[in-house]
Amino acid sequence: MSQSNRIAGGQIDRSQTFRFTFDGVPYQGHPGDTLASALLANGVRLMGRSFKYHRPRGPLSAGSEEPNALVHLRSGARQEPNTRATVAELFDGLTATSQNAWPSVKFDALAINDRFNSFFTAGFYYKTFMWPAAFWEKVYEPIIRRAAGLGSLTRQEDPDEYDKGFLHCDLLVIGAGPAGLSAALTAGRAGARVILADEDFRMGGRLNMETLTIGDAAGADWAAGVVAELASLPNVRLMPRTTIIGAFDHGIYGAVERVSDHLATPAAGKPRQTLWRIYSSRAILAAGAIERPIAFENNDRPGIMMAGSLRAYANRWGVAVGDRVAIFTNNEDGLRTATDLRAKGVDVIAVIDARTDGTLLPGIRHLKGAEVIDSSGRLALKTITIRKADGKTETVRATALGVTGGWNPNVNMTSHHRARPVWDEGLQSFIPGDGGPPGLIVAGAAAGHMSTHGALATGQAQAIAALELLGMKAKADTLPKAEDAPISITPKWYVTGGKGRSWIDPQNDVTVKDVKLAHKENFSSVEHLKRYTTLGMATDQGKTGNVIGLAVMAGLTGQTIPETGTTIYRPPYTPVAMGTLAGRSRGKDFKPFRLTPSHKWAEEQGAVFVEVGMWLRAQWFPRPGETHWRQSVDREVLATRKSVGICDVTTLGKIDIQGTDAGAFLDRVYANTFSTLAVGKCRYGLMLREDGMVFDDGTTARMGEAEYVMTTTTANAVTVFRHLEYCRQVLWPDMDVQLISTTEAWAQFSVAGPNARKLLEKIVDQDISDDAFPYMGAGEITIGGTRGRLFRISFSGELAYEIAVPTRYGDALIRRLMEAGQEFDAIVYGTEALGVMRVEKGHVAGNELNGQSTALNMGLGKMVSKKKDSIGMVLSQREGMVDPNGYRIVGVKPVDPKGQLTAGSHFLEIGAEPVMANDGGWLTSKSTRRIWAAISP
Amino acid sequence: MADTLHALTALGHAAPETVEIGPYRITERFDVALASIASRKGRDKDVEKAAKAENLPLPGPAAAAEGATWASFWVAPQMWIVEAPFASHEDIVSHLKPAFGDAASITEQTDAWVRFDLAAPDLVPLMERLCNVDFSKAAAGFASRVVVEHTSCYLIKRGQGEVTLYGPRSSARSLLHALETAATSLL
Amino acid sequence: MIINHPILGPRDSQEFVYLGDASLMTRPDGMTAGIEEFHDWLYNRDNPAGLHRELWYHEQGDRSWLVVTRNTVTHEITSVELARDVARKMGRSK
Amino acid sequence: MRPSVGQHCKQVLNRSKGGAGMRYSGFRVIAEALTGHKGWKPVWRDPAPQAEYDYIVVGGGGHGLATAYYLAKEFRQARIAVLEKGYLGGGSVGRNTTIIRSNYILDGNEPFYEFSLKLWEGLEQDFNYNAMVSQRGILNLIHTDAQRDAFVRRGNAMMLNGADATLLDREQIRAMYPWLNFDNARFPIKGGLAQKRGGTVRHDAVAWGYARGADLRGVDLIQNCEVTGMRIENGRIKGVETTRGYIGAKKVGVAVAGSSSRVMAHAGMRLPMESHVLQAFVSEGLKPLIDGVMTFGAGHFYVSQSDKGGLVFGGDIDGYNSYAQRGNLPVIEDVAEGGMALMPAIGRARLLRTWGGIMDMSMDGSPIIDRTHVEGLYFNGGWCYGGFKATPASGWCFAHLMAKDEPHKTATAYRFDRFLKGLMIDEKGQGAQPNLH
Repeated sequence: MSQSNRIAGGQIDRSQTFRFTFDGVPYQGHPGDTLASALLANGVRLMGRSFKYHRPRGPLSAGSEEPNALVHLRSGARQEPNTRATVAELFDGLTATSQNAWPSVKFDALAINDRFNSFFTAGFYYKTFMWPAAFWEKVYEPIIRRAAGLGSLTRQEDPDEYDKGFLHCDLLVIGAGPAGLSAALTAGRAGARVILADEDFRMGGRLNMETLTIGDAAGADWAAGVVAELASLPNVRLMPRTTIIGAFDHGIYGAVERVSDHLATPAAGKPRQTLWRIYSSRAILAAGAIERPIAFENNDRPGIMMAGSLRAYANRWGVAVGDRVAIFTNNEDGLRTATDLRAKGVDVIAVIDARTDGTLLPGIRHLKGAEVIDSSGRLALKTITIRKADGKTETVRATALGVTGGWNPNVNMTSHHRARPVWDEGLQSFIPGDGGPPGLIVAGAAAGHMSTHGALATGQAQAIAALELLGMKAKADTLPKAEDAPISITPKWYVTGGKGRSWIDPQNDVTVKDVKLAHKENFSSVEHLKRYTTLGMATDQGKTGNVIGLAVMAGLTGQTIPETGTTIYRPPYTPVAMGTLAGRSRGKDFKPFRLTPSHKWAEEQGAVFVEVGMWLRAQWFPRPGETHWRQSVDREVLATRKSVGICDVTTLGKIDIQGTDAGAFLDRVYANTFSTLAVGKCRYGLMLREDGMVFDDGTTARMGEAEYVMTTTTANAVTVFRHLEYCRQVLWPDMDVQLISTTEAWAQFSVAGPNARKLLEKIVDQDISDDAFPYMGAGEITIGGTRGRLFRISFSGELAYEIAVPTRYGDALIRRLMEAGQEFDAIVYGTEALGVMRVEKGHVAGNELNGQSTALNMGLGKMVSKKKDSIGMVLSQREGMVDPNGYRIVGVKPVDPKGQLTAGSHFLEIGAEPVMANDGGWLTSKSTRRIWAAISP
Repeated sequence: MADTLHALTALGHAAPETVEIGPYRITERFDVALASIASRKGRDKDVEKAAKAENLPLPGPAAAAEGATWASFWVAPQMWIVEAPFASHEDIVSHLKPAFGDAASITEQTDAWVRFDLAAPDLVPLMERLCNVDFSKAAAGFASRVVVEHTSCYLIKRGQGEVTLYGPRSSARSLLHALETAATSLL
Repeated sequence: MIINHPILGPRDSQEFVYLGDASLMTRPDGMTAGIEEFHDWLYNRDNPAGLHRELWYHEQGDRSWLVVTRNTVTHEITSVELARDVARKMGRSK
Repeated sequence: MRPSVGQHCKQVLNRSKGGAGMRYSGFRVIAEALTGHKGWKPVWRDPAPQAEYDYIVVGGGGHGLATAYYLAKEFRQARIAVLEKGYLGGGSVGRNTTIIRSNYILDGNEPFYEFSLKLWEGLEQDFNYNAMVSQRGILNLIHTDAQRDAFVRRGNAMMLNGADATLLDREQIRAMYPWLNFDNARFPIKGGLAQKRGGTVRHDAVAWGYARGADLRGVDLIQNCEVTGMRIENGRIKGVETTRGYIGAKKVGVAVAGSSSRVMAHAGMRLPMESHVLQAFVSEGLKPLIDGVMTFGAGHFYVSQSDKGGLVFGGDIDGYNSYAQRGNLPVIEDVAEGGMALMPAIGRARLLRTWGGIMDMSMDGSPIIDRTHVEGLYFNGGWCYGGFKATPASGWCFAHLMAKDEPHKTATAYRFDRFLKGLMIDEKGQGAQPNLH
């Protein structure tokens, strides 16, 4: 059967045919189709199953508010669960499969749940499955979890790329229906920088789905004309296939552009989707309105859909959903569907009109004061039962039923800052209230102006108003003629009487009965109603059904709908792929790499690298024959102790501190004193946080009267710099101190071991004998004429230096050092050996500098000078922090060196019961021969 | 005296690289010496005078300026980074110190940064994807700190089709990778 | 959020690092003030629901510390000043 | 501490004052189903406030309701009211990511959270409500050696406090979740610390279960009743001014989380606390993918999967003071980046909804359960974003403090004056900066 339900007309390109499959069955469609329109054109109404009762489901709508027609789009690693067929753009070769059904969507075993629906009422699970306690995890929950969810992920890595970007504009127009087009045109012609975004792949909104005329053109053609003019304006950016997902603070909007979703696969290098952050001075929400149903028994069968959608499928896509169509309406708009369908030759068997007033449609069976009370058809609609004004019921054959209970202005985004919409009695709908996102104004149906003229007029007016606030003048061109029909609606939320179930939230299977039960159990506040029944928590977030639930609850409590209140919409407007939100920050690109100056050389040596923050550092350098890291590390340690070892320590933070107050400044930020440090010398410094805990440590050298170079730990380089800026700008704003980071400017190597000096003497041009360059000396030197710096400091050995050159010479320097070191069997060592040696030398590092230790804990209490004010000095003296019984970080030698201890081990007396009361402290870090531990006395 | 040390570019080669992707050209620059100049407290006037004498431009906030030998861009209140030809000014601080004396704090920055010059007929689409700057609206000579794929850079707009990007030297490869990926996505 | 930097104009708050209540600027003098005074200064907060003066650091920018006056209920920002200027106005010096 | 089911049934039936009392069971559900669900009663009454109570608990969130429940049930107190400015369970208990665990490292914390976990284990039978306490385990991933050292120390501390902890290596984790990013990670997974008794709980049901249990025991749960002032005479609390009039009380306990500073200001107190927004996220419903709870150790991302199939996940707080109950895009992106770095297979899963809650971020990341300078006025807060798991113990310990005027043995460290004395309980070692905890 090929497109049995395709009828004339529509905005599809019949000259081209797309082939696609659903559940393995091949079908045909055309460019311009959605998956839903193409399936309906092929007579397929059943597309999925509901969440709880596994009831058959077909499209309820023709848009992104769709709760029912959810499928797996594509297959393999690109399988996309819960994809709304109503917005999935058809492409040649598309494959889709139904979800939440086994073995098949036509016969679904779990439909058994539907038989037992009277047990599975709202919140039934809160009242049972409690005995015996252990059974929840073991028995009940596994069963529930197996049934959980709708679509599934394949667990394969998403092969597509995602991109991100930033856009800036004067005016963002959200939605390209008549109101949005009118607004964009007005602002565009005025020269404003405009972005017009619409989630659809064809701009025009409802104009593409109606037979309305604007001026003397068909609505769709008028829209196409406006889009063409906007495209010609350099100051206007058109963004079709782009959903504004959220209104965030200060005019920042999130937008998802579906760059490649209409293709089988993205072109090479191209993203599947792009997340745009749009910075707009003003924004106009022209998102239109969303039609809502009327609940009646068994109103959830495939073939029953919104009347406006039935019309849309006929007008835009040339599809007659059924051959015998009925309409159930409580408002004038429902009649349009009947008229349009009949004009297209579709057999409209009846219009069931809940209203008693108004004129009758000529030539159509138009039943006033009537309602649909039931339907039949296992997998799709077969008959509907009508209760006429006189109370008599009649069952008629129908393959499609269009239902409309009126239209809800699409206020979604106006509540993203948690403003609540307000009730409009005339519309019988919520419209935007105050307190919406600042700078966002609303136009057209989204604001409750439901006619085409109202849309055009308010779109233009709001654009003029928005630009005026930006100091721009836009002029009001005369508007083309368009329908301006008044609203005629009689409130009708659900059909009363009968014992069956009337669906409100068709995806989560929330029915009128569930709302009644919630009320009975006093879950009457809207928030309790939502949370207890799961109303509006499905993938459509209740865009169509929520208001009916509120109306039912209002009826039960005797309150009005506005008194009953409403839950609010939260971002995103429609669900967003995780990949899109992550962009390029995944895999190895999750965070950038920082490479040390000796990285290239280390790679050549076959070094094993380790992540240290964003840095990659050599952890150890395996030599041929070494099979275990311990062998390499032990060799590196022993060789360094015996002769000389070299290590790249560039990652340590370096901060250049200059100014006439530099010394006084250091006295304030360090617990110990630096103003007394002689030029050409360096000193170990201890830095506290204001709460008295140890913040950081390192050596700082005085290079000149007013010039210091501070060293920080690798981990704290950024936070220390931030802290110093805070001190100089905020705490002591008149101190003459200037700061700049030089971490990356210098390649720095530690040269440690008894032969360190001998080695350096070979390459340094100056005299660095003990007298010329004593312990803790610091100064400028040259290496073969290249400027460098030498510091005689050590964290890891007896005689040790740190030597630095401009980073570009770092690679050459390590090669020079290794070459010169050959006669001393110099080795290079990595972070692991560095750690071993610093522990054995008795220096604290990361594991001890954990932000929980005081200077006293570390045995450095005496370093905190009381003679001067310094950050953290006062609060470091609190009783709990000077407690002599507090733990101490001490070096420990195991009695039995063969005994293996891991860092993090706690100490217990031999034979003592393993409880906290007997805790003797823990091992903070370990070396191969000696450990560093926190001991409670 | 041992012979001099040989330099390596931030990307780890003896000579700088140029990458061409469609209309986009990304050029690593290795021939520029950099230093920061921060005026000492209350010495703004002296710094201004010294700069004039050196014919070294010190532009206002968010701006870059170019002179005969010297160019510079603003990085913070009373602080600039100055650019000079590396060949003649490798020891850039020794050139600046005599001119500014104790009126300014001067620090060598040459190797703290990797410099990429981006060129294309129109860089707007690329910049939209790289950083949060209203590039098309910015005037030539606009200079700003920006973040490119988690990497903190300085951006200088030389013209609609010409941009200088200074990024942390240690992240040179990651930064280039980000630039290449963005450019490729625009082909 | 967007912070209107007094020197650089509107900048995305992503470029900034947040510290907290601007009352932290009134650090007592460690040579005269004792533990009690330091404790109250460092630990206790008004934490208002409404206007809040707070410290932001333009780390991915010009490294200025700013005092931002922001409504903690609406997130509206009504004033932005250089913290150094504010500190001097408060009489802080060396 | 954990009454047997039988013993508890009696309590419910005997001590039921609410009148709404009815016992839930599978049989009841079936019986009701067969008779058209006509018999269900309101889960709680809507009483008007009385003139005076012995105990007023301010705050109808998880902690407040649990406090009232245990005051009535365990400490046999009466004339208790809970005052809630909005609807019951509308605060963090109704908007968190539902995780329970007791994997803390410091002595001041671990015994308390282990006490809480033990209460979770008997909770549903205790209050006869299925809150779906599900101990499917929590796994903290390790990405660096330093992290491993810290987690080993933590795991040992947990075991010394009677909690369970298991150190897993990379391959053991690969066996659990082979589809995580093992082969192309920027920060490779090196192992993990698991607590098998950790897991998740249906958050709303916790509030409703405690509310129902408290109501059954005669506690007045008063909604839409905001405290606007406190009547304090010569250093003693007399009662509270509310939007529904003055209500007298012998003792008042405040458990209002993010609103702590606002409410305690009525007693002239400034708290060591800031209110920050934390966002939480849920994906569209998916077939089972993740069994337990998992946290990424190299970024801000933690995740579990609900019994409905949604991935429930979160990350870091936005980082600025806020009472707005909504956040901004950067954190949403940051969390998604962490998620994709760890689980490249969720790229095509869709984020369905984001929301925000107000976190009472304390100065050391740990809570306060203490008396105040006002006699009869007690405070419970500073839970940061970890309050949900603490709900039962917090309620129990606060009830203990209010009823006996002395702290429960597992909550002795949660004092106001720990900052003055330098006895902070700083799990993260971040110091006096709330947004870093």
